[in-house]
Amino acid sequence: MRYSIFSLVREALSGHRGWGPAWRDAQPKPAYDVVIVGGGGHGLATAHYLAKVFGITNVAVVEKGWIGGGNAGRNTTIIRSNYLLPGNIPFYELSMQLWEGLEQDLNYNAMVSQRGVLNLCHSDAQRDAYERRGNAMRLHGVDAELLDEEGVRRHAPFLNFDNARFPIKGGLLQRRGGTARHDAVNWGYARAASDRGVDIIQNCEVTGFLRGPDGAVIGVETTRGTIRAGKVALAVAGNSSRVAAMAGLRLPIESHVLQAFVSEGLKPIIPGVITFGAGHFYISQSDKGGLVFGGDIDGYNSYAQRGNLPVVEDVCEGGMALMPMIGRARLLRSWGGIMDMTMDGSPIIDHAPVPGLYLNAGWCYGGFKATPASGWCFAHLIARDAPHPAAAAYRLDRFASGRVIDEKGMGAQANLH
Amino acid sequence: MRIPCPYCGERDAHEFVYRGDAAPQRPDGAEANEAAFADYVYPRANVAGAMHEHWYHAQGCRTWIVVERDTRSHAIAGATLAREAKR
Amino acid sequence: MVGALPAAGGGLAVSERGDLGIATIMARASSTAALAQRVAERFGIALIDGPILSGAGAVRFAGTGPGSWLSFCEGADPFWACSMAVQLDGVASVFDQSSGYAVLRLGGAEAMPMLQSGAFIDLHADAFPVGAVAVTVIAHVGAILIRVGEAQFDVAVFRSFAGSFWHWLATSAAARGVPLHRFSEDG
Amino acid sequence: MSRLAAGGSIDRRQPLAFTFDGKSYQGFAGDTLASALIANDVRLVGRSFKYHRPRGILTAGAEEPNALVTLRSGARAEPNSKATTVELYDGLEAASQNRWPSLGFDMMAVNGLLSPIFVAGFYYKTFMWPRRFWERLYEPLIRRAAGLGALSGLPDPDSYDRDHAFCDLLVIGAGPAGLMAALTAGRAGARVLIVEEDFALGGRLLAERHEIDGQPAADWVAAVAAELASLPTVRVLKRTTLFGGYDSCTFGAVEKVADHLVTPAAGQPRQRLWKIAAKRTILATGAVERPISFGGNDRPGVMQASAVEAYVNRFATAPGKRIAIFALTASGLRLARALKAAGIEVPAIVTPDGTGDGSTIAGMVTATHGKTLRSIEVSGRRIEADILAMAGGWNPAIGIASHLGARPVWDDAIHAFVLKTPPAGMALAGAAAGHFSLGEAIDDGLREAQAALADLGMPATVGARPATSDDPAGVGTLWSVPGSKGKAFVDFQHDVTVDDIALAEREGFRSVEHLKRYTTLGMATDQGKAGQVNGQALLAAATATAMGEKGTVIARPPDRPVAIGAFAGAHTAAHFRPVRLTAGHAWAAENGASFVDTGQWKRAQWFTRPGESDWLESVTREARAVRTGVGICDVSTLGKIEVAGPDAATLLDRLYTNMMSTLPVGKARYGLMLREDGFVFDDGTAARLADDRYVISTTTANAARVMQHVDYCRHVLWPELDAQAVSVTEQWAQVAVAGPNARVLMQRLLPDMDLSNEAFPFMASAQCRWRDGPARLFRLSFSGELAYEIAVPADRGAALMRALTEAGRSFGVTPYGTEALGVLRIEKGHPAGNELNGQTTAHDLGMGRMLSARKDFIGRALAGRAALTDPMRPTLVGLKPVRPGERVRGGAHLLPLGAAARAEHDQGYVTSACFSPVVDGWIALGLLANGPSRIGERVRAVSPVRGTDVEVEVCSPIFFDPEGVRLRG
Ligand SMILES: Cc1cc2nc3c(=O)[nH]c(=O)nc-3n(C[C@H](O)[C@H](O)[C@H](O)COP(=O)(O)OP(=O)(O)OC[C@H]3O[C@@H](n4cnc5c(N)ncnc54)[C@H](O)[C@@H]3O)c2cc1C
Ligand SMILES: NC(=O)c1ccc[n+]([C@@H]2O[C@H](COP(=O)([O-])OP(=O)(O)OC[C@H]3O[C@@H](n4cnc5c(N)ncnc54)[C@H](O)[C@@H]3O)[C@@H](O)[C@H]2O)c1
Ligand SMILES: Cc1cc2nc3c(=O)[nH]c(=O)nc-3n(C[C@H](O)[C@H](O)[C@H](O)COP(=O)(O)O)c2cc1C
Ligand SMILES: [Zn+2]
Repeated sequence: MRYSIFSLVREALSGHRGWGPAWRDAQPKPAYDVVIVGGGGHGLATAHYLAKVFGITNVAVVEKGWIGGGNAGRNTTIIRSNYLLPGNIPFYELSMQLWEGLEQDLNYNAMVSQRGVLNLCHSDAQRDAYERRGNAMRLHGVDAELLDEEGVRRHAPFLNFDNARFPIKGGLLQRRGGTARHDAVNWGYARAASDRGVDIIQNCEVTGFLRGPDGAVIGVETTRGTIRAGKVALAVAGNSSRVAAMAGLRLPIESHVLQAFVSEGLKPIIPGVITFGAGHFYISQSDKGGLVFGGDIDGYNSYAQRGNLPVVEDVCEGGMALMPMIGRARLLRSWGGIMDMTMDGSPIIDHAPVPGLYLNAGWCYGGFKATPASGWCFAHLIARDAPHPAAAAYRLDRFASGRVIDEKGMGAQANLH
Repeated sequence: MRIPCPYCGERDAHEFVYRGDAAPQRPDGAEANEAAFADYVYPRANVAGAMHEHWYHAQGCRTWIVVERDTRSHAIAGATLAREAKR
Repeated sequence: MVGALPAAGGGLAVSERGDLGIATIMARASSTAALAQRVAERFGIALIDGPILSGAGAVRFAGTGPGSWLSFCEGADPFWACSMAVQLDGVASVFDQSSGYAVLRLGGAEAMPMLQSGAFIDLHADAFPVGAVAVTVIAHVGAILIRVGEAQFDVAVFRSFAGSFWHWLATSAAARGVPLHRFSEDG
Repeated sequence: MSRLAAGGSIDRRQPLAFTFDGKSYQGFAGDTLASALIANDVRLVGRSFKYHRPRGILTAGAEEPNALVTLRSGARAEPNSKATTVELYDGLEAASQNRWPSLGFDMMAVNGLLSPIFVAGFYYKTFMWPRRFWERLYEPLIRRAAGLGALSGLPDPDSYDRDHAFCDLLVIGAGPAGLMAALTAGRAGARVLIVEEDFALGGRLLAERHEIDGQPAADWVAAVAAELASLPTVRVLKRTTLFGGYDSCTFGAVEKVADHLVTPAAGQPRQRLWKIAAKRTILATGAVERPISFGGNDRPGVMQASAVEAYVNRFATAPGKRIAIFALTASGLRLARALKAAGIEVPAIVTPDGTGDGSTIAGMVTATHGKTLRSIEVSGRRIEADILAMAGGWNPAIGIASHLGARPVWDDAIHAFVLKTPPAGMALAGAAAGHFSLGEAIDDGLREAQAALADLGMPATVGARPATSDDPAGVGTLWSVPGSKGKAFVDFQHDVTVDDIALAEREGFRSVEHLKRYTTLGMATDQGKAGQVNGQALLAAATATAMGEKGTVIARPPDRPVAIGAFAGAHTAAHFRPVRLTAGHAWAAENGASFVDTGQWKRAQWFTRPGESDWLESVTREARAVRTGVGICDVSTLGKIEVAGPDAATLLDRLYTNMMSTLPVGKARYGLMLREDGFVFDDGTAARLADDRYVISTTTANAARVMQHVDYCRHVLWPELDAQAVSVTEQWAQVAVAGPNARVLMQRLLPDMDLSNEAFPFMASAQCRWRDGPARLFRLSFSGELAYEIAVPADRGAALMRALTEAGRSFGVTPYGTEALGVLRIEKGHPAGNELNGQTTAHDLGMGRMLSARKDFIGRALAGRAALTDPMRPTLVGLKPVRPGERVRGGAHLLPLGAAARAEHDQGYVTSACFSPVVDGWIALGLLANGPSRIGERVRAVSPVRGTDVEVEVCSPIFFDPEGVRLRG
């Protein structure tokens, strides 16, 4: 059933008995044209665009748990395209444009909220770096504004301007940036893909690959049996290394934990997204009223989906330094997600070095905003066997060749990106 | 998380700087080529399970140590000084 | 030796130690035993390779890392580290740090609880007895703690951090309602 | 007033005045805000999140979903405070929230009329058209309606403290189980820490009437408290909530130090964060009573039976005059006895199967009536009651034990989730373990403490097990009442109803996690403690799955909401991070310096002289003074590492791209370090002090990372090298003395040294004496002038600055800051932080020749990759505006003339720019594709974010004295 205010009112009159499942909970078939491993945002978006844009509908998304239970369901929901390097900007801008039409495309309100993303700077050198970045964005046709201290004051008067350890000198504002309701993104993609015939198979963990005589991947072994596939596409985020290892691959990836935090519900007080350049802290407020915030990764390899107290303190210190008005707001819940941190901090969308296998990985802490473009470009790669131009830089061999996309300039150490 | 520094005793993990997998060995610098170095620098086993890894006790004895830790549970089996582990 | 502190009156007595020669001593490769022997010869001190204080006289060695010590000398002249290097020639590298640290002595019944509130290491006398040394961090400031008495600690912080460390000390004392008595070295 | 004449653990001699919504009331010491409100007959205390339904007090603990108030006012306002956990104090001020204009009459309650539309997840289905209306209309409306209380928007005026604790045994919760455990371990001499969030010890013993050793339980509690206080190894922390379990048996707790005072005393923190490392832990956090889902179960007056029991027994209040009971467990009957003992009428005890005493009604409550409760309906029959006590069964409080990932399992015997496999080192005791009787709690405490002692190798002294009046608690289940009239709530705060659960199931949200996220069940401030299991059970029933199979959601820290300020402690505002000051800081401040943050350091940025109107004027004067006279600059913040030992030279050869082993003693050399991936890591100088000793410098920003890197090489890569290294950054204050008059000045300072060009040429270094102390002298030049750097022990740093000023007074020695330093280095084309940004290669910086081919070094192999030496990479050049006076800025991008300002024409960017006094104009350094071969070409420096577009000429990055005559002079 199409979602609209009319269908909602109609259903209200009949006790909402007419709604069916948002997506079909499918049983695995013996074979598909494409099997997508991972029912996160990227896997589901890939399925949607494969079906919608490339007409490939004999597709399964296999998810080991429940869809959206990975990072797609635990991120801080920031969307932006304020990147620096030419390998990144067009891709994230494509994503931003897809966000801007997502709800109409999916007929699902993902609450894409373009209330601005402001990155604060605290020194002249940082301001120069933001000017470089803002200019790179503008040259790519992306919106960016450089704010001076006054401009920041107008945007967020509650910040600590007067007795800050690292005084605020200005900021880079992307007004089109903002947030989106993460769960709705997952469910919306699942529903749209399912409507076009994609099978969404939950509680189905891939445990191995089926190999053809030439070594090519021709299917997957799962906890719910063998599934053959013309092509197998990995979109398993924090588990990329584990799954790729089943195909004998070693990736330039480490799995790290990033924590996130939400406060009790509060009346609106924070406009858009604010990131504190000198501390490890960023914040936005959810539609429900919770302050959603986070900071740096814990820093050690982990598959445990939870972090430790020092980072909680570090993040809250940053928060209090930046906006001492949140001292009496209470932290309601903290959690962790396992991210696939690459050696240059940028993602990989490429053929795996094994025929039949496609790789979408390395999203670090920034892959939520990438969800639409990642799905779009990955679908393009799978359908056409050629990279989408916006994602052409995300090659796996860039590490060996040195054509890395290192936004932070931290080099080949995953936890520094 | 508490890390048993072989010198200092048990310390909170925030005193340490993490580097990662201790398994990759730097190729012989005089001999090895680009490919060997690229293989040393970029790919990682990224083990889900027990792993030997390098930590630096930056806010303590300023020593690099090798910690055996399970990446799924964070349970730590032990630690040695890196320079001794090498020998 | 620093003279006895004025009675702390249940509070916290803090004095700054000024006349110290300080040097980092690092044993040369496989020379820890030889270094210990040299130290025994020259200073009559049984040098221990561990986080404890060796020596009780004017010169002391605080273990700060494997094969590495921070050596303190009371009333040292400005070239003390050079003479130390000569004494230990061939068995250790010696680096002058006399100016690198601010060393505070904390005394009084509140000294231990106060430091405990800052350091996530166990300072209970059973775990951290007199003579124990720990290199750790307090309020984001690296600190070397030495228990010099039941209720007396020396705390060395890098000199550039001294102001911030003082701030922590003062606010934490206030938070505990502990009167802070500050003494300069010469009374 | 509904205060009972006698009983309770309140102190009637200590009346306390408080206000709620501006109205004055009185309670007693020992009250919570909730008990005091009840004593004052306040029934309506809050509004629900979505439908703004009137709500009363439901519980007597941290699981309270309804009675949320804003405590205090102004900057101290604390939204969403649970009235049930707020300790009453004199002068307490509280206000209801999420209502307008008043609690009694809330306009937003129209949401309730729209509730047929506002079902779970309705917003996903609408508000999509027209697209632009989301940010403009729908979202602002939704946001305004959502949220509960409001922050004041003012900085938190209070302070927060931290502390650390180590113990053999940590006991969480001081009910009978916890007290027994602490006592047992304490008596054996173990270091015990027991934390209790309440201001009183005893747990449910405060609320229930039991006997221990033939005495009222309260007496036992008092005796145990006294004994614990007397045991030297036991520490009792009251008002301390343990909120999280973390790795390696560490825990976080927060102590409310001054929350029971109007304002903290001077210096006193409001709260204190405890970090605890425990060898063993006993979780004795009790259990939380479940509500029952029937029509109108959220009406003010419907309460948990355990809460009614607490209000009557502990707080000596009568929540109502006629209290009906709807019970699935035996605790309902115990409550009836308590009520009758207190002289309160019990019009009905309702149980589904009629079990109980003779007066019990077999049946179910299907509806409630009244603005606040007036009557209930049981099987069509109305019964007058102003309170309905629900006893729906118990959920063990196991959240903390689940923080490390252990998953609760369903126990069919007690109809609750329990933790069968707690984390290593932890045991559960009492109601938390699913053992609901007092006898079991005592047994558990004793047994688990003894087990912990045995584990730790400590002999347990065998104390007697106190005798208890045991009351094995039956448990029943009833997840929803069939035939209910009106909304039956599962999650009270978030207004999740029985129907919402059914809808979610219908729409395919069939995992408990999907259910949670779709309906927001369990996502409110009580984190589902009150009603979540009921919702999960309804889902299990709807999908015909066993509870055990459906499971429950993950519990996460904090177990109870904790103020963000408490996590930040004292590290707020100006004290967020330590400040590092150089030895010359005070001197610089006296001389008019403005300071800039460089990492944690404060550095003098420029020195304002009287009459100077802006920073540029000061900086230009300083830079000019260096070129024409002499300037002094504090460079102490650069990292300094001393490397010594027989293999020091070998180590440095591997660290730097160029040769350091060939450096003669008494010389210094510029050096470049790469990362192993071939990109530039850091630069600096190495000076050889002796055959086996060097001192190297690093950039300020990278000092710690380089030290760590040097140690990595020594400990991990090449432990066979006999080289020692240590940071001496703090030991030496270092000052650059630069300008044509530098030699004269230095000669005055060091009269005994031969500073002639022959004796001490460019790049010489020496260990020397200044004022009878050690000093180090280097002939280094960042400015391009004849220059020295002199280092003295930091405690003489200020004296050195003064001595230099004094000695140079006659020829106008000028202190200069980082800004002038920047001008001088840009004029000379020296790369600094903006160029050494981790993205550049030696080739990019024009230093390709510094990569030695004669040895291995870190980064050698990968620096040779084609991609890193590609001539089309942006490479360092100088840039000069074509039109005099035009300003070029850092961050502008470089494009060919005439090309549109679009990305495909982007050829690089400006890294650093300044006003150059010697050029008398703005100059810049930039990275330009194929730069060195484009000298003389004109390009555009475009900054769309500033709206500037400047034509610049590409030139050599060295703007001044390209032959380096001056620095060798
Ligand atoms: C705390 C946190 C905050 C973040 N904040 C932001 C942000 O603000 N903005 C932003 O852009 N990004 C953010 N991110 C990053 C973003 O969430 C991720 O990059 C992105 O969600 C990853 O892609 P995904 O959605 O497909 O991943 P996931 O949702 O993790 O999808 C991967 C799926 O694969 C499944 N899977 C794994 N192994 C198997 C197997 N063997 N068989 C079958 N299925 C398998 C997993 O169960 C999972 O559901 C954040 C991440 C975290 C953890
Ligand atoms: N009759 C019944 O049906 C029934 C059911 C359950 C419990 N009970 C009674 O409850 C008691 C059980 O004893 P018990 O000791 O297991 O539990 P308890 O409820 O008496 O004590 C638990 C204590 O832990 C504290 N606590 C909980 N979480 C905390 C946290 N995170 N940090 C700090 N403190 C925390 C609580 O404030 C409480 O004081 C017995 O008296 C028993 O009769 C009865
Ligand atoms: C943007 C966002 C907002 C959230 N808001 C809430 C909230 O209001 N209440 C809540 O209990 N949890 C909230 N959560 C956290 C979830 O409950 C949950 O912890 C998170 O999705 C990770 O899942 P897990 O804890 O089950 O592993 C939020 C999460 C996100 C990503
Ligand atoms: Zn250590």
